Amino acid sequence: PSAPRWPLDKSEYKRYGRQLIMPEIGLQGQLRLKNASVLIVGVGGLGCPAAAYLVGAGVGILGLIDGDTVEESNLHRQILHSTGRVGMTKVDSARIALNSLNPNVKLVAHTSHLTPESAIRILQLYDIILDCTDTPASRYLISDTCVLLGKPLVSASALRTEGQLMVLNNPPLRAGDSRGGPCYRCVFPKPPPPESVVTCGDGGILGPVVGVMGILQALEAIKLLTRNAQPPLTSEPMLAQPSDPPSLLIFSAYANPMFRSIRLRTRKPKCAACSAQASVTAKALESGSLDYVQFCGTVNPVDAL
Amino acid sequence: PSAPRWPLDKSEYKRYGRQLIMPEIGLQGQLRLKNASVLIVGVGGLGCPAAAYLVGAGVGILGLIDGDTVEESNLHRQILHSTGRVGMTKVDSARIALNSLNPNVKLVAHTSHLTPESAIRILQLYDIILDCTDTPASRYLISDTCVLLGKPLVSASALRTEGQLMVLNNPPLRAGDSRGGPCYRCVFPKPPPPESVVTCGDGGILGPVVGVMGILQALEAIKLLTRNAQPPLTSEPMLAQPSDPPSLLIFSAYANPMFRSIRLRTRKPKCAACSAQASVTAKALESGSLDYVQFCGTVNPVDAL
Amino acid sequence: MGNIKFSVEFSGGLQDLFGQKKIPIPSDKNEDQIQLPKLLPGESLKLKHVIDGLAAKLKGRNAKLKLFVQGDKGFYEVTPGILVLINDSDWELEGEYEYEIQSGDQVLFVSTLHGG
Amino acid sequence: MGNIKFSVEFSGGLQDLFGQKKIPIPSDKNEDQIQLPKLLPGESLKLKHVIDGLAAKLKGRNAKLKLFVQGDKGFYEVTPGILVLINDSDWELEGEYEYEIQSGDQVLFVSTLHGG
Ligand SMILES: [Zn+2]
Ligand SMILES: [Zn+2]
Repeated sequence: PSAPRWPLDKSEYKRYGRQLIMPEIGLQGQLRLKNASVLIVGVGGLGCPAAAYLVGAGVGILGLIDGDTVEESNLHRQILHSTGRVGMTKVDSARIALNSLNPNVKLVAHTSHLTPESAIRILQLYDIILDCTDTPASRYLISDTCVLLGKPLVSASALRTEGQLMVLNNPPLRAGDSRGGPCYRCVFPKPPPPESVVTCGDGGILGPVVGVMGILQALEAIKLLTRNAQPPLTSEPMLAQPSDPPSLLIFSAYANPMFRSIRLRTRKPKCAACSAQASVTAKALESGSLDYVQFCGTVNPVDAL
Repeated sequence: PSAPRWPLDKSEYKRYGRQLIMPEIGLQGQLRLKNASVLIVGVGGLGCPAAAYLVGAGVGILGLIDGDTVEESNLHRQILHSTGRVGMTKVDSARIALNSLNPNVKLVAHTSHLTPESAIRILQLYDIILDCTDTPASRYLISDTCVLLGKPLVSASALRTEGQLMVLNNPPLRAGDSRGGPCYRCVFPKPPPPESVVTCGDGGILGPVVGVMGILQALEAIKLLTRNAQPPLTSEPMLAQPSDPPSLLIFSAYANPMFRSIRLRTRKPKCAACSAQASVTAKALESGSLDYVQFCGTVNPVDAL
Repeated sequence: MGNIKFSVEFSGGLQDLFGQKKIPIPSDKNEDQIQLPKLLPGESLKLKHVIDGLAAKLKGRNAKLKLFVQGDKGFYEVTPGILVLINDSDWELEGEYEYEIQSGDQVLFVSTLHGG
Repeated sequence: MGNIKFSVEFSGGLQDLFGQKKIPIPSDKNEDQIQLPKLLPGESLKLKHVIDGLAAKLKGRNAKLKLFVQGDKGFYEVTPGILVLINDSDWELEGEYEYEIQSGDQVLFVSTLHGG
């Protein structure tokens, strides 16, 4: 979005006052948030808290993608939903909660799972993407699409008592530019063997573990959107300041210390998605010739791409 | 609470299934949660997410203390409240949200601020206390009362882009027992000069920062309540396993790494609250002779003890 | 192997494979000992030797072994989806299999998580 | 002070007092240099000297100075509400003011936060 020229209205100063007064946000940062659109893919244990804090902070547009409906077994960790809304689509349930928290945010519903055919069309509408999904196939699809579209990706995952967080494709430079941030394929060139993939349904998940990871995704998105908000706006806000070096945050609820930061590699020179010799192209994606489910293999049918 | 003997009902297996199947919780851990009562002091930026995840996890009784009403400037971070409930007491607003998330949890409302006169009477009803308040005076009062009552205390705070978390009085042994965990006075024997105390109103606060700290409080409470849930229950669940060494978790949203764990001291041999020569007694507290507001001094009137 | 002391840690579910989060090498416990090659004077211990030693502990339990290492091109390759970190840095920054273990090193194997 | 190199860090709002989060000592930048006493051979640099040096940088700005140190009993005392950490441990475990700075040490001053 281009640089905004209008100030906030009075109720916005009131609502956002506590973050506006911080030098890290300021009026320019708040306007950046207001003019930003963020997409949350997966409105589950990660997506619920991520959405709540992004809506609280006043992003202009929040997109929500999920094809599932609310189940009772979701409620211990998916705090936007409620017992009375079991059976409703997760997207609609979340919209009710988010709209009552902050009616100023425009919520956009996408009530089916992301597919290779729909990914570019949907993701291109947003400035930043949050991967809050729960299968390897969806993680590769989202990352590939973010690289093709030049969008930064905030990716998190959680299982049992552990969580992981990465900011990928940041800065989101074109494929082949080694100054761009690594993508999911740079870090994990090959998918894990399907028998090693444990879902939250199989392995279990502690609510606050996935909750912490989801909130940290909202935080990283806010940091990305408000970077350089204090200096005069430039036409390339994502590039004006050097990005943090790529890192992986590992959370382990029963370890001591609980958090650990790992330095990650830069872009992989032969990455299939973000290198000069990338084989993942928009055409291949939209034609359906990239079969992510087959690429990742299946033991059980993948139920949440 | 004594060891439970009845199992869960069918809908509870469904609702809590994803945490029940983990060895860290298990059926015994879920029963521990169901038989536990937790008090949240302060239903603001910390208390909202802490309450949501404790209610999601299925604690039996959740107490909520706060004397404030919901304001629009709270909503960017206090995600249990809503625009339509501005003006309602925070406790009542939170009860509506929490009850719709999980109607199985008994919610107990305390709609006035904690005072030295009421502290023992209220805190003694609960197994674990979460300090989610925002002034030094309330932090000393809550810690002193936890020491007097032998309750573990999960204390967090946040300001601007930073947060801090400590589990205090853990294990909660009687004053003078050096094997007990340190209390707030052990770590901070003297209150800070009032002019150094910055509130979220003055200094600002980023929503996800306080959100992360609040969720981590819920996590620490769940860990404490379900400790030793796998071995046979004993009459002293809090003591059966060695506690983690006392530590302070420091979160700084714009630092790299964002999290840092610090080893804290053990109990202070001359602590005014938890040592053999403690001057803080139940009698002094209930008679009102301990003036926490005066002890901490004031620049502006303290508006949220 | 001289006096090299280092540690191997597991996260993201791999701790279940080896029964614990952290193994000091050499270990106090006999059952945690891993087999490392006898080195000639001047020869150095490499990360691939450590991986071989860890894999040997999973021998006979093929389903588990495959979750840690795969293939057999002279030496094992770490299963896709596992990040290897040396002193909190991605091993791609450090030389991967050929990295020479130093005393005090912390080697961490993290399995990527997919839940959400 | 010989070849001792260490760092001083600030958190919890104290970074605003000194204008930055981390000061290496000795520093590359002139304006970040802190005054440390000339030590005799065999004499060691103590944490109290570092605190004096940091306090000296706030001289003349009394309101700020009081947020960092108070009193005047021969040397400054750190203002209540500030935790001092040496290599991620509470300084009460390490000898407080009399702690002898070692090369590589990280000294962290954390102001306690009260917001919620
Ligand atoms: Zn790549
Ligand atoms: Zn004490």
